[in-house]
Amino acid sequence: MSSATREALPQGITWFKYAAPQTFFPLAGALAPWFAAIAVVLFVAGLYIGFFVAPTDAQQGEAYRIIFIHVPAAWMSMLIYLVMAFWAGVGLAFNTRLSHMMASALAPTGALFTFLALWTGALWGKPTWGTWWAWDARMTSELLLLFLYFGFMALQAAIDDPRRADKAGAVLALVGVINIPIIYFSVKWWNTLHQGASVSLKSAPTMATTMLTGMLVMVFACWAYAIAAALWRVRCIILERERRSDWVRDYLGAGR
Amino acid sequence: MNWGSAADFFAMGGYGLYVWGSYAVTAVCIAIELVSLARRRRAAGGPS
Amino acid sequence: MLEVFGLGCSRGERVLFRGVSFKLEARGLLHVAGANGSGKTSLLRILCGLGAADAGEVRWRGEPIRALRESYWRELVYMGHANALKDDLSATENLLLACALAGRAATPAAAAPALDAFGLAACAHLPVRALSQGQKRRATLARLALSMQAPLWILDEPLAALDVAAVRYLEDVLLAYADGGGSVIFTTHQDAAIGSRVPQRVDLDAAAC
Amino acid sequence: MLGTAGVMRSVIARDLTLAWRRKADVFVAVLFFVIVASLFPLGIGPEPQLLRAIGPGVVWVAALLASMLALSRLFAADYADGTLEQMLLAATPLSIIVIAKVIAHWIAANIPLVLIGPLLGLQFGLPGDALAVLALALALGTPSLSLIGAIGAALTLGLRGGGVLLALLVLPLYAPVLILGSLAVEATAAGLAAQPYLLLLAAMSLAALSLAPWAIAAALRISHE
Repeated sequence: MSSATREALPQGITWFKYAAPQTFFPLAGALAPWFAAIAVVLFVAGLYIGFFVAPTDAQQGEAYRIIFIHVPAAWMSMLIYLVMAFWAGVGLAFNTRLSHMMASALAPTGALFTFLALWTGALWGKPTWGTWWAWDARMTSELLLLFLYFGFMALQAAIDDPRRADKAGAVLALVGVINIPIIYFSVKWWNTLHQGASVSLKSAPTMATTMLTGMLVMVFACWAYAIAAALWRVRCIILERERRSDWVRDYLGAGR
Repeated sequence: MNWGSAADFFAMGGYGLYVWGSYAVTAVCIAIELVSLARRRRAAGGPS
Repeated sequence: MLEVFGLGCSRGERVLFRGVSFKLEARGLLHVAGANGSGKTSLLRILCGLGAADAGEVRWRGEPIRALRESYWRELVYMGHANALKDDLSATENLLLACALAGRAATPAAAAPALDAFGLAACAHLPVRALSQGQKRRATLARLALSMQAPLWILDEPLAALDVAAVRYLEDVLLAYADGGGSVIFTTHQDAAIGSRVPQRVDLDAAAC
Repeated sequence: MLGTAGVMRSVIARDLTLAWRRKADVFVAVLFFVIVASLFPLGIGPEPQLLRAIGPGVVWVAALLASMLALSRLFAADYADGTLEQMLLAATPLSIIVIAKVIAHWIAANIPLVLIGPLLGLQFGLPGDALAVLALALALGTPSLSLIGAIGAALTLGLRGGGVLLALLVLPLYAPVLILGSLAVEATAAGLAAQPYLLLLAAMSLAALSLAPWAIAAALRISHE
């Protein structure tokens, strides 16, 4: 944060204090294990409900149990891109490096969930329609979202200067987030016009309550996991970026 | 409890390959991410 | 009037300079000195609003240039190391475009004397790629003749690749411009005296760390 | 004082003069378009029924790729010789200059594709009205290709491996234009109305015209920091 902006801010706002990587680093270190613990607990609970409490589905038999990971992964892939774009916007608006670091920290986890959504979608599609890839509207948008994630990560990897990489990635993330609804709707029209509405991955057969709770628990589990992973990764990014600074040297020296 | 025996559980009504395929890959991916994070943390924290 | 407070800049992990402050009044000449790689070009780019500084602020007529943007750039002429010339266009076409970008309408008739003054009368209509390095530099500098009313010139190595006659002529232009109320910031490796005047000086080697 | 229109006019004139003096680049992009479109029948076979079915999609994909290849001419040369830096320091807002440059690039790079497109449509046996809609769809769709592509070009300025990286950044964002453009032509070939798709293409190009210049200008400033 350039000194000029800090003076310009009224002293009342102290949460800007956490915008400095140095003060956020220990906070992230403290929070991450908690979120990881919550994730483990929720995963176990969600899987238990999904496999042992939720009944067998009338039409799809046992294959539908894939939704307990497919739907959360799909939602997370979308949510993480939105959060990434939010941090990118904040980073550009307030010129805070930490927000950019947060966006870069989220990207790999978002790409991971997008890949999982595609993988589990294909494995779910095979028993229900007989083909691994049925060019369903949601799956096709998910594939394009995966390309957007790879584009963001590839752009940041291609730029050496961290400051430029942050800002360039941020612009791309914002352009991407504006295009996601456009991509989704054009793929939806494309799907319905070509194949008619017959083949579309319905989110799930009429959901028994236990199925729904199982899925929601899994969503929160993925959510907690994503936060933990992002916080750990942002700590790595902070250490890599601030390697020269004294506080990192002391921390590494002491924390050996 | 839905499953008579462990065998039923793994057979998953004949869809075992797909259901366990999904969950196994999920577990593997999460493990890969955690390992890469740990390795990156060690590299970042190593001799600067 | 340009004011600079505590400018700091780093390239990657190498800190180039810190705490650079100075004031440049109208009619002022400022020589930015420093060894190669001391950040002279980075400082000039920050002063233009192209580069981003780690710390400090640049104010033009009391307003931070970050806020002024176009109204600051309208009053600024910046010349970097690179000759901002398109090889496929002629010296005249390049000059007319430079004036258009600066918001001043210029006609070929107005461009001709500027190019003549810099000894390019004969090759004004040749594509620039046919010119020598010295001629290209003079084609870039010809723009100065048409920017006499811009209050601030920031020139990176203006005297490089010029022959003796061109150097003397450029010094006369700078002196005439300064006397007319303009202020100039420049870098050079030759001696910094412009004609008889000894310019203000900012030494980046001293500000390095 | 030269108004914004005057500056835009001189930037467009400058870029078109440069494109005119480097005509070879324009032909290369058009030839690429023709070659890519002509390869598909070799791979798929000459069976007219099948070619008519894939025609619109193939021509559109080839047009997309040709348009993307031309993007490198937009900023790269100006970045190399320092003229782009002067544009960042111009008296007129950078987004205005960027719009002028994209208009000039659209005229020099994409209009040839719009003219050649129907010719390639003939190769795929598309009927007359489908060819007319193809040209119209290309004309309405290529502005957003240029605008979105310009964002990618500005972001990847001066990066090694910029070409492939540009494709990775930009092609997913081209998907809606590709979908609607092909649908418009297929609808006409099937005797249905193509108007809704053409209107959507036009709407996307207008939206891109209003939003993209900000992003392009921001990306250019970031690349010069």
